[in-house]
Amino acid sequence: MSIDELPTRAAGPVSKACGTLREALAHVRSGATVAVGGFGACGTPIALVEALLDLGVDDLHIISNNCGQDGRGLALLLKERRIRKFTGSFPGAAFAEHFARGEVELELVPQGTAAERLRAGGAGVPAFLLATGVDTAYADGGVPVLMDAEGRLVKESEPKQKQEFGGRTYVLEEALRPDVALVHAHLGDEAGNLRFRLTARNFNPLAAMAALHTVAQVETLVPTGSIDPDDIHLPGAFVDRIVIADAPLGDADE
Amino acid sequence: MSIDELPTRAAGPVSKACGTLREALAHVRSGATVAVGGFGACGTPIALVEALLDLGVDDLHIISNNCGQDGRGLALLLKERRIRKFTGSFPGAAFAEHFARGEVELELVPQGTAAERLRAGGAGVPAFLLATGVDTAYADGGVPVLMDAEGRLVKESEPKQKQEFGGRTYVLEEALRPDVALVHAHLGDEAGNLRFRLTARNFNPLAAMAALHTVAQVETLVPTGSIDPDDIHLPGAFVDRIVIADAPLGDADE
Amino acid sequence: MSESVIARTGRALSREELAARIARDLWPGATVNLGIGIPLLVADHIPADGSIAIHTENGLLGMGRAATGEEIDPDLIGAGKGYTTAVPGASVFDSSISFGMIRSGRLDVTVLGALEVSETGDLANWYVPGGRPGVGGAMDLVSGAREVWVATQHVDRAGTPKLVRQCRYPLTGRGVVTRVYTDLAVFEVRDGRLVLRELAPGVGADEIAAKTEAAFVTDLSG
Amino acid sequence: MSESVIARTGRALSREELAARIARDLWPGATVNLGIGIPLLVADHIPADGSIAIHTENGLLGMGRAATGEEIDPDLIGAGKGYTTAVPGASVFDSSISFGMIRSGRLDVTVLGALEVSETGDLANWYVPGGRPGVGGAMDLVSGAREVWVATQHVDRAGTPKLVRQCRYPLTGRGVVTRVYTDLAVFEVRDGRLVLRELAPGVGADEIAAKTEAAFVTDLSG
Repeated sequence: MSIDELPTRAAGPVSKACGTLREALAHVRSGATVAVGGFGACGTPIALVEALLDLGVDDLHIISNNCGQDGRGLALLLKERRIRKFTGSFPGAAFAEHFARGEVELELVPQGTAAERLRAGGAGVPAFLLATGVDTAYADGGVPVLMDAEGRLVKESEPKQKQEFGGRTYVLEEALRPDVALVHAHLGDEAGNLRFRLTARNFNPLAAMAALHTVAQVETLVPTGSIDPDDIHLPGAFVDRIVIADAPLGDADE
Repeated sequence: MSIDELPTRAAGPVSKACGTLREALAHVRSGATVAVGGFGACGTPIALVEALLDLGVDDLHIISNNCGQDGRGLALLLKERRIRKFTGSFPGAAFAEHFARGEVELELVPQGTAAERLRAGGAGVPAFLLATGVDTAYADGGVPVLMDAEGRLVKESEPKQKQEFGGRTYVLEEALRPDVALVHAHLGDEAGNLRFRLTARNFNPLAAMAALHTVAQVETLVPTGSIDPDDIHLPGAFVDRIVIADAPLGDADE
Repeated sequence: MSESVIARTGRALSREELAARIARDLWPGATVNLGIGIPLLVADHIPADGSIAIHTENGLLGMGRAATGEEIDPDLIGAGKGYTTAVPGASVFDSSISFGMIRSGRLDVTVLGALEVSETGDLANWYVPGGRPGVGGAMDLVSGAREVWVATQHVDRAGTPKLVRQCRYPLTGRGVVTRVYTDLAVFEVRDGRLVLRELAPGVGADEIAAKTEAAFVTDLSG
Repeated sequence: MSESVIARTGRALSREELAARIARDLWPGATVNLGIGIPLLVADHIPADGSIAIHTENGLLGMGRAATGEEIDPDLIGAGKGYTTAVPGASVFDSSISFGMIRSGRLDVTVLGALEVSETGDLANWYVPGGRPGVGGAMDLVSGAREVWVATQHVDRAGTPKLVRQCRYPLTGRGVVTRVYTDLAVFEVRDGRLVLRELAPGVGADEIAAKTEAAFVTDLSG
C-alpha cells in the first residue's frame, strides 16, 4: 500500500464504529506489515490480535515492542506460524523459542529508536539521525536476524548507514510506515478520537499515527462529540475503524 | 549553554512555582535564544515576554511563529530594539517595518518545519529530512535575511543542505535547541505539569520541550498532584519555572 | 448556491459562487484545509453536519463556522487568526501533530489562493519580492496534502493572466497543484499538463484562451 | 539502610546494601531511571516524598512503590512489567515523549546492571551471544542519560571479574559509564579511565586489585 492507495478516510459524523472484530479488521491482509501497540500485556490490543488467528491472516511482519506475553496475543500468532518477521526491542521468551527454530526473522531495534521511527512515519518525516546504538552491533552489524531449523545463526544484521552531523556520528534511521496498526484505548468516539489510560498509552498513539490504516479497540465507545477536544489524546484523523474490545468476532458471511 | 551546563532540574515535591515574573525569568540573559509559544495572540505568554522589557534583556534571538500581534508582546520588544534575530514562519506587520529598516535579521522557516525542528530539539533528534520547501527559495536560497537602513536587501538565505533518500530529494533540517522557552498554559501544578486549552496549545509544548530552560506562565496554578496524570499535556520534566500570568513583576532588590 | 443562481449571473463567478463551486467537489469523509481569502469561504458551502472535516494548521480538526458574539473564545481561533467554533468530534493538538497530519497523508485537500500557477502545476503564493516576508504553512500544505486545489481570479486587477507559462514570483511548490478553480473555469493538472475541464456558465473557450498565458489542453468531457 | 548496618556486615555488600549505597548519591530534584535487578531496589531507599522522580521508559514520570493487593491496576506498570504506583505529580506519556525526555537531557541518572564494564567505561549488558535476543531501552538510556551508573557484583558467580580491560560481550554503549557501584567498591570513570573512589567497609585495596581485570587508578580522597 502506498499513501496514494489509501482508502478515503471517514471523518465528522461518518461513523467509524464496527460491530464485530471481523468488520474492524476487514482491511488486514496476509503479508501485511502490522504495528501493534502495547508494552508487555499493558495496552495491548489482545482482541484484535487474536481475531487475526480466526480470520486466517498470515505471513505478517509485526512491529511491536514485545512479541506476546504470557502465551497471549502475538505469542499465539507465533505459535500458529503466522508471523514472518518481527521488528521491536524486546521480543521475549515465546519469540526466542520460535526464533531458535528458524521460524521467524528478527529486526532488533532499541526501544526509543522504534518509538521514534513510528512517530516519524506518522509525522511525514522519512528519516532522521539518532545517536542511540552508535559503536554497537546495532549500528555496526552483527545482531542475529535468522537461525536455521537446527538453531545455527544463518543471518546477521548489516551495518546501518551512519551520518556525520555537527562533528558527531549518528545512525540514519528510517521512518516506519506499516500497512496497518492495531491499537488499544480506554475510550473512543465514533469519529475515532481516542483517550488512553496511564501506562497503557505507550506505543499505541505512535502505531496509529504511523500506519496507513488504523484499527482501534476500545474499552468504552461513545458517540462523536462526547469527549472534550482537550481530553482527546489521539485525533480521529489517525483512526479508521473502531470497535469495542469485547465485540464478537462476527460471521464470515455477514 | 550546552546540555552539560544545564542546571539540575527540580522534580517531585520541589516546587518550581515563582511569586514574581522577575523570579521566573531570572535565568534569561541578554543574547539568549528564546523560543516563545503562541500563534497570533492565542496562547502567547504575553506577561513573560513583556516582563523582559522591564528586566532590560536585549540582543535576543527569538523563535516564534509570529513576532507580536496588535502591538503587544514581541512587537513591543521589536519596537525597543531588543530583538537581534527572528526565526519563524509569519513574522507579521510590525516585524516587516523594523526589518525594512535593517533593525532585525530574519530566518524564515515554513510553519510545520519550525514546529518539527522544535520537536526534534525536545526529542534528542539532531537532524531530520523533510520534503517541505524543496524546489523553492527556502531550500535553494534567496529568501531575504537582512536589509540595510535604506531598505536595500543586503543578505539572502544560503541554499540548504539537501539529501537523497529512497529516491527523493529532501532538505536536511536541524533541531532547534533554544536557551530558554517562554510558554503559556491554562493550568499548571507546582511540579511544572501543564495543561493547555483548545488552539492555545499550538507551539507551546514544542517550545518547552526544545529549550534548555523553560518558564511557563499559567492562568491557574494548583498544588502538585492536583492534575490527573492522564490530563497532563506536558510533563513537568520539561518545565523549570512556573508563575501565574498576572503575577507582579517583583522588585529588583528582592 | 444552486446551479441556477450561477447560470443566471451570466458572467464570471463571484467569490461566493467560486467557493460554492469548489465545495461541490468535496466529499463526505474528506479532511480539508482552507487558506485565507476565497478558500475560507468554502466553509460556508459545505454541510453543517461535519461530514467534511475542516483542519486548521494551528491545531484544530473539526473547525466550525466563525464565532460571533458570545460564542467568541480567545483560545479558539483558525489559521487566519479569526475566532472560530468547533464541531462535535473536534480535536485539538500541538503544531507538530498538526503538520504531521498534513505530511503523513491525512489531509485530503488543501484549498489555497495563488499569485500565479504555471502550466506544469507550480504554485507561487507566498511572497511578492520587496513585500512583507512571511510563509506560514503554505509550503507545508502544498508539499503534504494529497490534493492541492487553487482558488483564484482568472486574471489579476490589471487583467494579467494568473495561469502562466512559468511563475515569476518565488515558488511555494513545484508541480504541486492538482486543480485550479477560477471565476471563469476549472482546470486539472494531469501528468504535468494543464487541462481545461469546465467553463463557468456563459463563458466561452475563446475567452479562456485569451485570458490564459499558460498552455493547456481542453477536455470538457464529464 | 544506615552506615552502621553496612559496617556491621564486614563483607561484600548485599544487594539491598548496594542499592542503599547508590541511593545515597542521588539528590533532591534528580530524575532517575532504574533498570531491572539491583537498580530497581534503589527505589526502596530514596525518600518517599517524591523529591527524587523515578522515570520508567514505558511512559511514566513519578513512579511510586510496587503495587500490591488492591492497589494493582493493570494499566499502571513499570519498565520491568511489574505493577506499580504513581506519586502525586506523576505524569504519563507515549513512548516517543518518554525517550525524547531521555535523549534531550531530562534524565539525570540511569542505573543499570552489567555483564561487563571496560576500563574506559564501555558497557555490555544487553546480550549473551546464543541467548535470547532483546535490547529494550538499554542503548537509548546509556546514550541519552546525563549520568550512567552501573550496579553490579564485582565478580560473576564463577569468580570472573566484571570490570575488564575490554568487553567480550556485545556493547550497549562505548565510553558511556560514569560510575560503577559494586558489592566491594565504587569507581568513577574520569577522562576515559577507571578511578577507584571508595571501598566497602572491611574490603582492602588488594582485594579489589585481585578481583579486577580492568586497569584503574586509585583516588580515595573525599
